[in-house]
Amino acid sequence: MKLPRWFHQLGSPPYVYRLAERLSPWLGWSGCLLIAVGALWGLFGAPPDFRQGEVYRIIYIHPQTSYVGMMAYVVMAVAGAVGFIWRIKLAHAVAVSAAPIGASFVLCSLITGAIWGRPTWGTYWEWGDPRIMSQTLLLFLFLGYLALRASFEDRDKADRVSAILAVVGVVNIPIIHYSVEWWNSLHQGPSITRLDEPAIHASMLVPFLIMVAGFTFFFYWLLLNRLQGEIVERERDARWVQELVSGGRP
Amino acid sequence: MGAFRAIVLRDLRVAFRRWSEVANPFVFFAVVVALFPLSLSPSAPELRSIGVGVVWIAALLSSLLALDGLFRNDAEDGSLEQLLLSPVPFGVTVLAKIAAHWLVSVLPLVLLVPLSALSFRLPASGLPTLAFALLLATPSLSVLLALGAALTVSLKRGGAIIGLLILPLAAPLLIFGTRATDFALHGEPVAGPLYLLAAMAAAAVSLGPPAVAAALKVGLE
Amino acid sequence: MGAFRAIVLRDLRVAFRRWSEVANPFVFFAVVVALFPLSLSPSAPELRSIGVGVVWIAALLSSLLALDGLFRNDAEDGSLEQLLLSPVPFGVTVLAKIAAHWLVSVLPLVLLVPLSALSFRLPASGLPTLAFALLLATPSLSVLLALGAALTVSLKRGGAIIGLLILPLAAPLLIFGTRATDFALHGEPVAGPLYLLAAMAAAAVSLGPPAVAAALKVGLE
Amino acid sequence: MLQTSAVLRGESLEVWRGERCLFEGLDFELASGGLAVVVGPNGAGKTTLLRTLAGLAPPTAGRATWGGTDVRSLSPDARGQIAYRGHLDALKRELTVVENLEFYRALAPRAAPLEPLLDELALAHVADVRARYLSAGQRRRTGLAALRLAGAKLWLLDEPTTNLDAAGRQLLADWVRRHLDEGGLAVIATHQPDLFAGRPAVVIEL
Amino acid sequence: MLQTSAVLRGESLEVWRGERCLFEGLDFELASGGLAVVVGPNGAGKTTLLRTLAGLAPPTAGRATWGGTDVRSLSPDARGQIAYRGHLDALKRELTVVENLEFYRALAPRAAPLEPLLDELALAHVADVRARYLSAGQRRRTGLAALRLAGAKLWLLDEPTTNLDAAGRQLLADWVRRHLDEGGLAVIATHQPDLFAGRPAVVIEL
Ligand code: HEM
Ligand SMILES: Nc1ncnc2c1ncn2[C@@H]1O[C@H](COP(=O)(O)OP(=O)(O)OP(=O)(O)O)[C@@H](O)[C@H]1O
Ligand SMILES: Nc1ncnc2c1ncn2[C@@H]1O[C@H](COP(=O)(O)OP(=O)(O)OP(=O)(O)O)[C@@H](O)[C@H]1O
Ligand SMILES: [Mg+2]
Ligand SMILES: [Mg+2]
Repeated sequence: MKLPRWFHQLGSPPYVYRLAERLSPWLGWSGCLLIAVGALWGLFGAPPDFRQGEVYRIIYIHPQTSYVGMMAYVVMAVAGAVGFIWRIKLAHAVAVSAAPIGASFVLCSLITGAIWGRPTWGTYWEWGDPRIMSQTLLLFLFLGYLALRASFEDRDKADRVSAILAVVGVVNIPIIHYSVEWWNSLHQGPSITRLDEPAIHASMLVPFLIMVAGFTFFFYWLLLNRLQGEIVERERDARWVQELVSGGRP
Repeated sequence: MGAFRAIVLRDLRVAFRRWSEVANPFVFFAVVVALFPLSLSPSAPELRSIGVGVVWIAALLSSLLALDGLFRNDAEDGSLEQLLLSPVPFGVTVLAKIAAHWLVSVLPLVLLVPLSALSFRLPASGLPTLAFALLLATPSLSVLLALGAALTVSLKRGGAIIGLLILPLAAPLLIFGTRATDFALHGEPVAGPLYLLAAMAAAAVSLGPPAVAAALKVGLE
Repeated sequence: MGAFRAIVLRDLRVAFRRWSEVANPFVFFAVVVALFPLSLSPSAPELRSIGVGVVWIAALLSSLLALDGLFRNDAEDGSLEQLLLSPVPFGVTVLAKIAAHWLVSVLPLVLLVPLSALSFRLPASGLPTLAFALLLATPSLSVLLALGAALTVSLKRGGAIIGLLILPLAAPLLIFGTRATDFALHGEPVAGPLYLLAAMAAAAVSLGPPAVAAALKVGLE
Repeated sequence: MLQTSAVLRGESLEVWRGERCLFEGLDFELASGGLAVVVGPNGAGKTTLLRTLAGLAPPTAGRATWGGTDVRSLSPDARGQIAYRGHLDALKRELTVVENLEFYRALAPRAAPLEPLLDELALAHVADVRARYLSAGQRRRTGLAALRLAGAKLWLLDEPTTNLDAAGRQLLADWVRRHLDEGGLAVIATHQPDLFAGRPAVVIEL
Repeated sequence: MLQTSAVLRGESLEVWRGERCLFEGLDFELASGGLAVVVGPNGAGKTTLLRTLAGLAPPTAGRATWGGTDVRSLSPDARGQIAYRGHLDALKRELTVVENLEFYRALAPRAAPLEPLLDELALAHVADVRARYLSAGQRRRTGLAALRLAGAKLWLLDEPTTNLDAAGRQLLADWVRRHLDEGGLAVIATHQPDLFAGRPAVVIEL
């Protein structure tokens, strides 16, 4: 299969390392900025919800963490697939870096959700609620992925085996998303991610979306940082890394 | 096709020669299903409402028990290498082994359904659906478990980690299966979830083997 | 005693080759527990009523999962012969291996009791009893299963058959265990069943190992 | 070259294990009727090399080709031309000798008849004994029977003489000679190269 | 006789397997410093005999005694004087070479130090590699190290040269010689008896 040049460039560790080095500050700062703006706007700018009052403002944290958690899994799976098919070690590096971050975001989603559940559903946790369960299983998938990696000592093997698991696990993502429609869940249906016009007022929607963007940038910032570490770890014998640690530029 | 038959037959033979291990999962299933009611303060309606779920989980877990030797035995005595090198497409081999595993250690569970119904006082009306749903769900389950076994084939006994990897993926099966059965018990139409299970089975059986084969190849290196 | 420690440590090492693997039983248990509510129509009282049973089944399951390799691995790689021929009394060896199995497969569950109780909304009052009952019942369970494993290691048909009967023998343990916990949950006196469990444990741990050792010797011939 | 279909070639093969390089820049070519003997101390990499040639493990660098195509991506029937026998006997301990061999016959494209083989290998009297009860040498002999059944063109044998008695070793040597005379190829890793000293051979020293 | 403590005796040993009698009326006596070489074609019963002498399997008739007492009913420390190494290496694949050997040291009554052994066996560079990654010969060498660690008086070795390279076989032969010189006993089943031809030996032909 013929691949474009940039694709091969993306296979070269030093190139990607430098790329990451250049991108990550932009991502980091813009992410923080967006989050700050979105948070302030959401907490003070946006009007209180006529039903939930002030509690609803968790909507500026919870969905975002949830989205990003799911996105992180997709990133991991896609990277894994690319690495497996074209035997690109770097893709595997991306997948590995994404896993713990994604897990943490999913955890945040669970926690914020639980906190939100107390006032709205009258319970922190509801076993058997499909949305909660499917999201929890997503967390388990991340953990399983990490556990599987941990039990191989040959990294190359670990890469390719865990990639297969990641790809298969993708089926869970649509289940999470549609769980609220397929089963009668306590969780409300899609109010923002709806194809027709969103069921929430613009004054709430804008900060919501700002937060989404902010969290997404934030995620990729973390990803790039971990990726850099992972690359150095994997290439520690390579000359450019030696130069790097000895102060030189790759 | 001849190879497919040969592999299935071989695995069946091996299984029946070491049947004491093969039988263990069923004993586990029986014990769970028989004992569970005892662990409750018995009251028929409640029993019934949880019975379905327990049967499904017992089925899931006991097939997990049956699984460990699926590929590891062949890997350790070297015959998996030979299968990989043989002119038979490896996907076919994998499918054959999964089929054998399903025949030996999953299919019989369906036969134990009446027993379970008995111990949970399920109305007879639900049984056919329960059995049918199990029939539809278990192939996908076998494929999933096979995947877990393949992922861990180069490790020591898989056991817990396989469960850790696969049970999350198996959850949908569990959900739809129990729903179908619940519907049946309450006389509602069951077509919906059953179709879903069938679809999953089709997907698993068609997409699964290549993934399993890939995992095994990596594992054998 | 040095030998005892050496054997236990070795088996633990094999089970948890890497420290990360120590986490597996816990996560696995969490997954299993998570499955139950998934398969039930959720409502608090029911959950509570099954919670106890679930914990006990999880205990049984994970012992069975860890059990698979208990003696067969050693028998197949020849190290069981070496242990049998070593100056260490074989009964001690067996006891050490059983102890290791218990540490690997059951202890984690006891530590997880609070979690499971939480997820099933069991009243805190029941927890100590649940944990205590598990601590009392599971050693006997391990011994029983070890006996089953030893018998199935034997190449002789008879052994295999008896091996099958072992699992059902575990039933009384589970029953008394759940009893005790139920009593505790309903504030009734729990001494009775607990004493019974303790007695069984004493009997199993004292009488079990010689039996297991004998079975293994026959199996290795 | 002519008839590339039956040529095994190693092209600057290199394999690392752990931190150690087992071999690198390994080039060789084996044509129809050719024999290669792999020698070297324990842990030198003989088994690894054979597994690489069989396509079981990818080399760190370089490639091995059979009939011009990489051994990792052979067509099914091209794979059918290669037979690999390693340290393991690949027998199901629960099955009898005959059951085991019948299985491998079912997998082979053009299978040879069984009985004469069993007689030749002095396995006839244990034909219906389960593999688990066989002696080490009998197990090895059964493995060799499976090798013959595969009717492959290229034999990759890893210490085939292990556990064999004098007669068995002699028989094996004869087989190899005949196989080569019939235009077959053989790569043999062994600690007793003299057994195959009979004819010119590529010696791969690791 | 004097010092019966170190005498291995087979008294009209007879063993049946399946329908076949592997050997019967087998009598022999081995005193301190004595070597017995067991030879015979594949499936003759060498392994069975060694397992019988080790007390792992009961003979159909007759009995084997060590220091006058039946090998099936030895006291623990009498058992500690006997070391058996069969076709299997008795290594845990998940454990490293050192971990495996340390374990066997912990079982042995009077254990020898480890490092010199590893050097002698050329295992030092794989000391921390898991047994599953070892080459066949390295595994066998580790098994031999365990044999030495046991510090036993009677060695029962079943084809100890399997998978060993020339150097390894030589080393083993030296070990046996030294062991015998130090008053030890050895019963060795092998297909290469010439390796131990150095000294007078009871040859048990099966
Ligand atoms: C532990 C409990 C909870 C979990 C695991 C959870 C999980 C999720 C997930 C995975 C999403 C993303 C859905 C998708 O992308 O399709 C989401 C979105 C959302 N959640 Fe939750 N949630 C929980 C509790 C709550 C509660 C209590 C509320 C408020 C009553 C809530 C309100 C929302 C809203 C408004 C969204 C955005 C809906 C949309 O996608 O348009 N969640 N939650
Ligand atoms: N993960 C690993 N870490 C370190 N060393 C390894 C690893 N895997 C394999 N090795 C080494 O690679 C070598 C494998 O060699 P191989 O099995 O091919 O030897 P061989 O030539 O077949 O030896 P033998 O004659 O004993 O069969 C061994 O030295 C082994 O120690
Ligand atoms: N259950 C059984 N039924 C039939 N034959 C059996 C049975 N168990 C063992 N045998 C036979 O007993 C013999 C065992 O011999 P043993 O393993 O001692 O041979 P050996 O001399 O060690 O051979 P090798 O040199 O190959 O190791 C074999 O011929 C085997 O076929
Ligand atoms: Mg080798
Ligand atoms: Mg033998």
